[in-house]
Amino acid sequence: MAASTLTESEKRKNMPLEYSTEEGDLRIVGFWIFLAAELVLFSTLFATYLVLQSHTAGAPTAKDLFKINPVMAETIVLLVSSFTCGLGTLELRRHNTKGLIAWLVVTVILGLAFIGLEANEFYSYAVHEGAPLSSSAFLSGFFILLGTHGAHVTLGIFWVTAIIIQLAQRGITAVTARKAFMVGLYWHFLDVVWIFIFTAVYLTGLVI
Amino acid sequence: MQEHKNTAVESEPAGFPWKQVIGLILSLALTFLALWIAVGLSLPVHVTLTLIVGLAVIQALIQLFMFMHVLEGTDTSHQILGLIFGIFVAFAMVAGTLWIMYFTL
Amino acid sequence: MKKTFKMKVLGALSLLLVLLTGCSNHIAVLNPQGPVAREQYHLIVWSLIMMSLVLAVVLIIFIYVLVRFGRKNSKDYNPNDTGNRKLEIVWMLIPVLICVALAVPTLKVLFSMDQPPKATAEAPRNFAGKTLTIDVTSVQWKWLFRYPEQNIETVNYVVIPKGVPVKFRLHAYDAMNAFWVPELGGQQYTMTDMPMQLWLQADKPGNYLGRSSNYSGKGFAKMDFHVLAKSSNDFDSWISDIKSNSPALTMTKYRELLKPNNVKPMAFSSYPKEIEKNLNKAQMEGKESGKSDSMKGMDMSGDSGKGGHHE
Amino acid sequence: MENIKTFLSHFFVTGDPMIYGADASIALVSVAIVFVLTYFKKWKWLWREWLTTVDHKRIGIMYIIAALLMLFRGGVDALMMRTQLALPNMHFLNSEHYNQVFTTHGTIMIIFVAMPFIFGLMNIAVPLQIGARDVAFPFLNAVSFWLFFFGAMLFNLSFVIGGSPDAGWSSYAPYAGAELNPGVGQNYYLIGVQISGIGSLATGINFLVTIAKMRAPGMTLFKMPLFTWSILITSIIVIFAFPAFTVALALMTIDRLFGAHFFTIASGGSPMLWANLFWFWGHPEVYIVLLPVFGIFSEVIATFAHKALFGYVVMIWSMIAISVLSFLTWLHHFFTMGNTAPVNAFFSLSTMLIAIPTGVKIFNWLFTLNKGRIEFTTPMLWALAFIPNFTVGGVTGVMLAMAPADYQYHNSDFLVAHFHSTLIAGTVFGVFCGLHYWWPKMFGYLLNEKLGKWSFWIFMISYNICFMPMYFLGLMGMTRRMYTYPAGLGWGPINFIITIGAFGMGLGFTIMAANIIWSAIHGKRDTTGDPWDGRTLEWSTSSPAPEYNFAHIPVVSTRDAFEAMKEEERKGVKRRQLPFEPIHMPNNSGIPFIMSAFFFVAGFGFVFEWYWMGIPGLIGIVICLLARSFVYNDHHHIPTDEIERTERAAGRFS
Ligand code: HEA
Ligand code: HEA
Ligand code: CUA
Ligand SMILES: [Cu+2]
Repeated sequence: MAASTLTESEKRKNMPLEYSTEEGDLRIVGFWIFLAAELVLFSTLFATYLVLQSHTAGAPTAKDLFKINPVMAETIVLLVSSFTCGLGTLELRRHNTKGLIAWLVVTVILGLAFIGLEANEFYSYAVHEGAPLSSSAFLSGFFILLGTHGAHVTLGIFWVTAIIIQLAQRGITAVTARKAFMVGLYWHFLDVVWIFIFTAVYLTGLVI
Repeated sequence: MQEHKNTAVESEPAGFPWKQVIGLILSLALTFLALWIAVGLSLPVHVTLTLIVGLAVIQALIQLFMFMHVLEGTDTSHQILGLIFGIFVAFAMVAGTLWIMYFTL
Repeated sequence: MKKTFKMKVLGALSLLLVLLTGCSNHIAVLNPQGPVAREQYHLIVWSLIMMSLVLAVVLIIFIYVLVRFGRKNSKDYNPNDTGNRKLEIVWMLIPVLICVALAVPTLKVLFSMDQPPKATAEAPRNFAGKTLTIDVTSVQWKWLFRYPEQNIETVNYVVIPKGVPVKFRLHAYDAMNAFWVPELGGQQYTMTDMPMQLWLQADKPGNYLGRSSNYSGKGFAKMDFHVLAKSSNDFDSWISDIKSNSPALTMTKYRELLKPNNVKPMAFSSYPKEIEKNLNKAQMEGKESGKSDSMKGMDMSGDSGKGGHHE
Repeated sequence: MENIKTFLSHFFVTGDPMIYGADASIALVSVAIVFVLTYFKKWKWLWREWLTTVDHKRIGIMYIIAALLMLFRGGVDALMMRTQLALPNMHFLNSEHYNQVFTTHGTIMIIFVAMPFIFGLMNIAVPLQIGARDVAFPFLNAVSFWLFFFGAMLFNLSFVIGGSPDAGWSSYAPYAGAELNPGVGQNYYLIGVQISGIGSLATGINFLVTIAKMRAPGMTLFKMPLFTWSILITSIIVIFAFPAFTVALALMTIDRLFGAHFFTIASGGSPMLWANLFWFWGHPEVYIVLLPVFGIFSEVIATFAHKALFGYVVMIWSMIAISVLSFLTWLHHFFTMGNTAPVNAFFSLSTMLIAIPTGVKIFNWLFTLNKGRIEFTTPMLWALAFIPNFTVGGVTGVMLAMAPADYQYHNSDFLVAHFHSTLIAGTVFGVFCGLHYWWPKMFGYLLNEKLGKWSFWIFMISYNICFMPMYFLGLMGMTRRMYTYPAGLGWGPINFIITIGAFGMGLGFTIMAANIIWSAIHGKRDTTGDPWDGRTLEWSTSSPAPEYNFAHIPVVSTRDAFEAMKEEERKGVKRRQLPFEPIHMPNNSGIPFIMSAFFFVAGFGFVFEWYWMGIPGLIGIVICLLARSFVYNDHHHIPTDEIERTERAAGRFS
């Protein structure tokens, strides 16, 4: 940590493109810190959910609602999208604009599929099973925890799209490389959050 | 701006993306393993919970190291210390809240 | 400069003296009237002594350095005096010791609060077990007291026998409040999702002022009540007096009590049993869309023993 | 017609002369501002130089102006409360009004005074102290400021439109929920605070990265000035505490607007969960507003004792310890919510532990003074007064930390006295100290010392008159948030003394305001850039600092870098005059202002549940974000001849 800026700027010269400018370097660090803050944000939602999990107030419970197949579908789609996004970063490192754009497009499509599946799941709970967010504390916790994650994914889709456009316009430059790298971090982070949702919400919901 | 020698970062070789593929396979495998432990086996509840939470943590580490390049940067201590503090606070939040809210009367 | 600081210290001290002597009987917390309050009082006095010590040390060093080094041309000016491991360890260790000195009695009192205080009087004839249980419900902005064993109900005042540990079971109908009778002991919240208990006991007959200490809206400031401690005989005759002279609490009257307002003290010779069933849960009419099994893993029944706070 | 009339009488708060007064004064002030700006043709200037600026020094100044205005509003609230409580059974404010006033007082003082004041000072000083040209993300910095500003405006609007929140600054469920508290007041609280909270989180990230990555060459972590250290640590607390608050506020908003059941009485909601989440942020928050002033005091005490800080390294480690511990004590705010004894025991002990690192700091300050050459300037007076006065607040905090004793103090005026002793003797003394200290760096002239000392003495003595008796009031059984109390309990005389003290503080503050105005006209110019014989780099550049801060980035080799440079100069080492190079600076941008204005519009819409207004507001925000994403040339270069001209004008180039 004690490195001075002079040596940092020297270090930068040997780094991948996204780190090559001071601005890029700063932003990537800043983004990591942002993700650490998001970690606390989601942990608050998890704590809330876990406290309210049993407060079902006579409305349907986790056991009543959750079905394993759609959940596995969502999980696999998201895991694969994290993989394709990782391939995008790889192409970025190889300075292959076309490859990067292609993988990002695949990622967006998988993201949309995930959102579609989740929306379908929400719809079936809220409408078919008659268990919307206002029916109990448990359902409030469920919809808001998953909804926050879903909203993040949705935002991520917009963001990736904006970056795809910029990559198409400008190719891989220090700035677009940084943006593509950062959106990749974001996407993988959402995957991590989902893993914990899968575990703490669905699997425990099925067990307990 | 074509060639960049990476010294601080492991270089990304041309050819088959082994690292990414292994990451994917591992995460899928762990997911199904967790599912099997939770639904397929009928272990005592606290054992199940410990196991599946452990698996989730491993998966998170896979994402972090295989996809997120957490060990990269001009000075990686920033993001690593940041993450460690974040994990500490997140843990205080979840464990503390559960402790408080489940032990009251 | 230095004079003003000294004056300030003197002024504060004399103010303290005036306050302590002038109205000590008004300082409810320092005037404990029961074993629970007394235990807390001892803890408070102990902490006051320790804290005065800390403050005195800080003030003495403070005044010393200002007097000594506040002059234009002090000879002992030494810009190289920028650290001293030994000293720093000293002022790390002494606070540690003070914290230990505070923590030990704190934990002792804390864990003892879980037990009922020792009864100091003969149990009145009318109830067994030498303790009395009273259900307290806070309603915006009044206090309902229900005697499950005596089957009477009072509003905004409560009568207890002196020398007998009283278990107050705390409930809330709507907002969160806190039940506080400083002369008898510290407070506890009343909450809708969580019944709790508070043990209190009065040594002597007397009239102790209690109030809600947690803000709950418009009428909060006037949400006070009186605790009347009576000797066993007086307590018994008070019960029979209520039984024979007060009206019964009807469901209609009860619903009226649940409306948010301030009311005068009241007493009722009996209450409808159905009130008891819903004691531990919120009863917001028309707002509840189903029954809640509340927090799993917690015993919410209020008097089943295990895991209680003020057991 | 009738409909419109009822709508308007609900929309505008009516029926209270005080509020009509506020309406009228807001209208008058607005008209006056518009008139002045138009008359002097200043609109363009305002937009170009201030509303779109990304310069950390200007943003800092705007933060401080806003904080001072909010302090005035919060102070007027305080005086209104104190007037009502001066005597038993007063009829100055009714219950509803009093409840709104303490809620807005507490919220404004913590969120819209203490935080922005500190953010302002750190914006001014941190980049200068580390020898940087700006913060890491200047654009984001502007976004933070405008989010704070519009959040505060939204919150303050509640006073005249729709009604103020009245559930206290801690806003406990279920009272703050829709069941018991319908109406828009609470929505204002939730959304106004949320908007400014997002800005705070961004500020935390911004300063963490700035300090971590942008220090001048040679300035290793353990050569940083202590104020910078305190901001580094504060930033970490901000980053990790605010997300919990963001969530808590959002959940309660969802409860109120969309019928969820997080904190409700019905359907399994848990009001206690609110307390838990709120204090998870709320406790770290008090250190967010305290650690920076620890930093300020460290700078000021070292400067005016003319000695390097005693125990520099320990000072830092104690702050780090405080930051870790601050996340482990939150339950001490609800010891009396029926936790089991082990839970209370844990949090009792973790809270007491904080006394140890804090004590270490107190003694290190005292020993910095020891063997020093103490100079009693106005900033130094504030710093000195902090030591004994804050210790009182701190040790009463330790008393509160003893759980079974807290059963007797909780929510009483003893608690109110404790937190004013820490917030005023700590935070307020600290920001006043910093204000006087860095004022010349901000504006190029000094505040008048005589007026400064008068305001100090009056404020400090009145503070003691106001808050020392309040401890006794608490022990006498008076609780907080009571709009009135009966006679005959012995509370009357003490309350009266307290009120006198409160007005005394108002007088002290008024003198300070007068000082600012007087000094703007007559104040002594600071031509050297180093009016106090400072020790850190901010004093090495001119006052006020040029846009680019330093013509040459300084190279650092020791702690107290500027002191060392001066020492070398005294020894006759001559500095080479290096040639100037063009400086790379960020462009101004209107997006932060516009985007935050959209936040305001969206927030206002959601307060009234007018989705036709809220949703377009949100879309506006997204459009601003996208627009920003497509901006590519956001930097410009300052050419060398311009630098040369600026430096020559400041007398630093010949
Ligand atoms: C800047 C703000 C600030 C600061 C610095 C503090 C500092 C501390 N506070 Fe305070 N506190 C508040 C602001 C602050 N507080 C607010 C706003 C509330 C109420 C909110 C509300 O309900 O609305 C509150 C409430 C509050 C409570 C809850 C009480 C209740 O609701 O019943 C408690 C309980 O433990 C507490 C404890 C402490 C402690 C132990 C410290 C410690 O950090 C103090 C440490 C300092 C010292 C101890 C002095 C110096 C040390 C020495 C000289 C060494 C030797 C000393 C010893 C060994 C004792 N505070
Ligand atoms: C940084 C935080 C901060 C600051 C600086 C203050 C400053 C003051 N506070 Fe504040 N206070 C809080 C934070 C703060 N407070 C909080 C968090 C609460 C809890 C709220 C809640 O319960 O939800 C609270 C609650 C609170 C109460 C308790 C209300 C109740 O529970 O019933 C009281 C009562 O006396 C009070 C008084 C004061 C006074 C007299 C000042 C004085 O220091 C103010 C001095 C400043 C001025 C007076 C400036 C104005 C100047 C003028 C108007 C000039 C003109 C005037 C004259 C010439 C006389 N405060
Ligand atoms: Cu915790 Cu009920
Ligand atoms: Cu606290």
